[in-house]
Amino acid sequence: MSAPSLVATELRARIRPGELRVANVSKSYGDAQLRTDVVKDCSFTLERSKLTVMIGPSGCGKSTLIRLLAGFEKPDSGTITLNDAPVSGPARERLVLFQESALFPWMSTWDNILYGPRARGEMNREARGMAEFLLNKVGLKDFRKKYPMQLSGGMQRRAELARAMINNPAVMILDEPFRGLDAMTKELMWEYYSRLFEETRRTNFFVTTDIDEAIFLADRLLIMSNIPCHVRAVLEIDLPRPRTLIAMVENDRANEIKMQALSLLHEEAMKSFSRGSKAAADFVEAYSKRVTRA
Amino acid sequence: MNAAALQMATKGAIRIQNVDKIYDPAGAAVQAVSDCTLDIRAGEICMIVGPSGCGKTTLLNAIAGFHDISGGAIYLDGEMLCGPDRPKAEPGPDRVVVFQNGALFPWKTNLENVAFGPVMQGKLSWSAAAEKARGMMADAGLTGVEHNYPGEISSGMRRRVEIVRALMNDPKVLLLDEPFRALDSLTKSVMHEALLEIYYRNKVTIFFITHDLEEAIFLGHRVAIMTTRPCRPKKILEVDIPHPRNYSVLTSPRFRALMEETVSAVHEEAVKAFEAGEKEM
Amino acid sequence: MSAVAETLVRRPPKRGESFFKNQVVRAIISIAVFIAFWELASRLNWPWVGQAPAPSKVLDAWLPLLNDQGYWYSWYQSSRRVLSGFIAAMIIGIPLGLAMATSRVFHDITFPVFEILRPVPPLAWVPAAIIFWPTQELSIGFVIFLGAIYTIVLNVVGGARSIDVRYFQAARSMGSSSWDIFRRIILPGVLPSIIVGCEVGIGITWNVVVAAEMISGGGGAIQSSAGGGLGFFIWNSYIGFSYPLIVVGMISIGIAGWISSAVIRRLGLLVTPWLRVR
Amino acid sequence: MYRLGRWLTSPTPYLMLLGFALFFGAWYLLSEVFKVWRFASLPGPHQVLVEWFNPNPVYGMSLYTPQYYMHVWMSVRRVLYAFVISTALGVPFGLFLGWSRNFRDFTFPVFEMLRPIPVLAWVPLAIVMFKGDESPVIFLTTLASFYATALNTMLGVRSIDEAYPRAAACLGASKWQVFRHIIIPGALPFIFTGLQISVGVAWFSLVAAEMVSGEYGLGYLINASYVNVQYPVIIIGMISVGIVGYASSALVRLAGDYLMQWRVRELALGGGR
Repeated sequence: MSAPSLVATELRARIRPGELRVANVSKSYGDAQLRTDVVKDCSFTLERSKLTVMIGPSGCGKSTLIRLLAGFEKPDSGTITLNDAPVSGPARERLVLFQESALFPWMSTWDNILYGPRARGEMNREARGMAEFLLNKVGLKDFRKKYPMQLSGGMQRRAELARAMINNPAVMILDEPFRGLDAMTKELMWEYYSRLFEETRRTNFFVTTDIDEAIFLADRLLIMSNIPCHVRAVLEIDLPRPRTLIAMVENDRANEIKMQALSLLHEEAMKSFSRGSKAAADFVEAYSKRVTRA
Repeated sequence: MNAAALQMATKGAIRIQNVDKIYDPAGAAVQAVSDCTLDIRAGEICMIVGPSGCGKTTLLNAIAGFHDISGGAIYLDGEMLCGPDRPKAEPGPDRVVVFQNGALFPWKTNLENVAFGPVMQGKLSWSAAAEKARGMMADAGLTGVEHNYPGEISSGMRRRVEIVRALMNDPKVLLLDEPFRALDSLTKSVMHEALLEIYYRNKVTIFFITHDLEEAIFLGHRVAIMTTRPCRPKKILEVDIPHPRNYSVLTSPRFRALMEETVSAVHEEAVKAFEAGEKEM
Repeated sequence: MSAVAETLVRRPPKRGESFFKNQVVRAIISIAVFIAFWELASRLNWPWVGQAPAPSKVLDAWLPLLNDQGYWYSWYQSSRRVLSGFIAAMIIGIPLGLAMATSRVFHDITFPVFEILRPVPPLAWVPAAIIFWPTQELSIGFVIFLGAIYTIVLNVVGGARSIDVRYFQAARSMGSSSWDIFRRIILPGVLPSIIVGCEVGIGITWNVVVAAEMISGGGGAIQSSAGGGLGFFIWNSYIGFSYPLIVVGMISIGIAGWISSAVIRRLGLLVTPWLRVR
Repeated sequence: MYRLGRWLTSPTPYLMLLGFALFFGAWYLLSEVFKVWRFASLPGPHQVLVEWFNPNPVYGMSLYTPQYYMHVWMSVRRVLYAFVISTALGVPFGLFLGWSRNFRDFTFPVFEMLRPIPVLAWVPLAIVMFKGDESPVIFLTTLASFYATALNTMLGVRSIDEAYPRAAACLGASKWQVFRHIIIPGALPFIFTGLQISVGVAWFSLVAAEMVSGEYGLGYLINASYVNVQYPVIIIGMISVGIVGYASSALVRLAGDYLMQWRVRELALGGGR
């Protein structure tokens, strides 16, 4: 088994961060009179080696966009290209981490991590060395034989990250992965995940409804309109890395960006509020109280 | 709510004295709470913060009377709830619990839920209780959903109905077990505002368990930081920001200083739990 | 740590007064009371329950049977029929259920026919089975097969449907071929439901085998006495007016049924270790 | 209406018809046209339908003859009796099984000891215990339904989230008020699952019981028409049992939806919580 450091440099050398471009993509569901446009000519670019975060009110079509990027569904119009090659179906280049864990409950952590190589018939000593390295990296060394049910929420997420990284995807897509965790574990995962990103510099696309999470993690912040969703604004987050919780709390620039993003989100929520969506109603009420008092 | 107003509120003082709790599932004795002593003043919002699975909920269940304690005693306004000779307290409308995943009865309409307490205790007739319930629901901004079922309204509104249901019994203490955990962060801020408004109107003591430090400091008069399992108070933080509070507090320097102090205090405990892979109890 | 030691002492002693709270003791008491009541009722010849032979008589009738060849032969006959019908139902039912779950078109064609046949109780098929199948054994086997097939297919289809779509998406993204997905996602995902289906199915087959054997012994549709088996044993005892043997037969089938369910549950836990470690 | 429209445009109904056509077509060809192997002795669908809808049927049993309805009514009546008795006994018994540990500890062992005994093994004993031919059949059908109802009601009570009775206790409800306002409504969804199973099991046992010892009823009809070599009537009997069985469980489902409005509206909203 090659020494861990060797594997680390070898792993990092093989990373090919991809650039994913979305050009006026639209997608709608239902037929004839009940047709609802979920995504309407939406364009943005996931720049290479950047952590792009997408934030928008809940129910605005973010998950649909994720399914389009991952290749589970086809857009009605517009194109999605990865390094200028059109995206056809699900593939190892674009791997998704879902909101609820998708670890296979009937496989041990070790078998889960090695699922990709084994499925593609690339099961060899090198893949096992890689899995060993990643298992230590995510701190689950002595949980190798455990089933997902025996791991805590935070540990399941880390195991899933390892399962994705072993396939060396060009783009990592995460759909509100830390939503189910309690506030404390969530903040620890923010720190852990951004350190992991800084080490691998792989292109990451992170979707959330939590403004603090978005600002803590993002290089670029896409603020989405309400349904049908398209990019409303792009904010560059020029905060220094590596980022820590304590540093973020008293960083003025961070609070400034937070207020800017909130006002954009508020406008979007007002539109859908007039159209009577439950989630938006809660958001508008919360926001109006916060802004009027601040 | 300055200090004078606090004295004015006479009921709802909880005294927790060297309480221990030992579970013994299949013989493996697990110590959830060890020698925990904590005094909660009448009419105060006391936040209980600590890593997941450290026994906070066990403490709440003991006060509410859902299960017994293995040692020590708990008093409410001087009167013993549970102690050496009576290990299990009697659940009652003076200490109402709001549960983490909600416990509105899905088969009763919101109005029937809110009016449930007084009607069950025979204090009010159905029509009188319904009248009072409509009034209290209006105050909490819940007009129009009285005849819906809990399954038909948003999670934020469900939370408010549950709190109003608790307050219908004018309890001495509200026991909240991470009530806003399942909400996304912006709905959470709605609930903070709503809870404070209700608190200012009803002067009830609040025993609030949470993981969210910002929530703890923003709402609490005092924040008790608990150790990992077995839980006992490690540090008590006085939040000397005057009430009534609003969101401008979040950016004030005093708030940030308190936040920093709490984060570092809790951090060691959380990392210990994170490393040990504590599965949530 | 003295606090902990001190509290341990004060905890109520385990043995002492909680003896009667212990579940096993209470179970023994309740069964003993039931048997005593049955004995009393039968002795005093009360209506209904009293008419059934007293447990003491049943025991007396049972003991000599234990080394009687014929008695164990009927166990063998019934179990052979149950197993053959049940295994046939598994061999055909599981693939049928999986095919229905995986291919939409196959489901839309076969499931409606399956649904209109399901309300017809398996035993209503006995006469038709006798007409159709050449031998006695095949007819009973077919009816037992019918008894189990519905539960197995429904559980397989339900189980496959309940597998979270995220697992398929994750597997496909990591480069799994559809055969790979079938083998490593669908099969393990459906396994717990298959086991539930088998447990319920085997219970029904015992019900069916008893009736089929009784009908064969009872001068009903199935004439010849090729019956044998516990159902026939019970019916024979009834015709021979040896009522205690009826109860012996009933309890024997109860035990046989209980053993087969327990075996399937044990096999199930063996095959699904991830459920065991809850 | 919208869902019906969408259903008609999608391929499902046509595939369903194809499925039926294949099944009945094969049966018809094998039995009546080519008379293949053993199928020859079985009456074909055409023969059965002709007999069933024939004003004066060859074997005296069709939709127009009173005896047919008499058999159907006898079976339905027995299932009705069994269903009412098993529900009246099974639901309360199941509620107490789930609700009080003491009651469960003393009664559940006997219940579990008797459950593995196949219901149809009780036939001879039932005849011995209950003189006459009507009561043994009803006893058997009731016993079958009773197991299903009691067990599912107990599961229903056990499935209630622990927070609900605790919340009610906090709000000052007494033990009996918790039982009435929380345990019963909370267990209702499982109770109705149990009732649906119990109707199915009732028909399952009734037919067998009637075949062995009944005087009238569809089970008896099916068996007797075999003995008297009136084969088409066997199939008519089977189809009738199927239809009546399906109708009775559909009725139970409707009653369930009516009684549990809150679930219907919550499911319509896509799961509520």
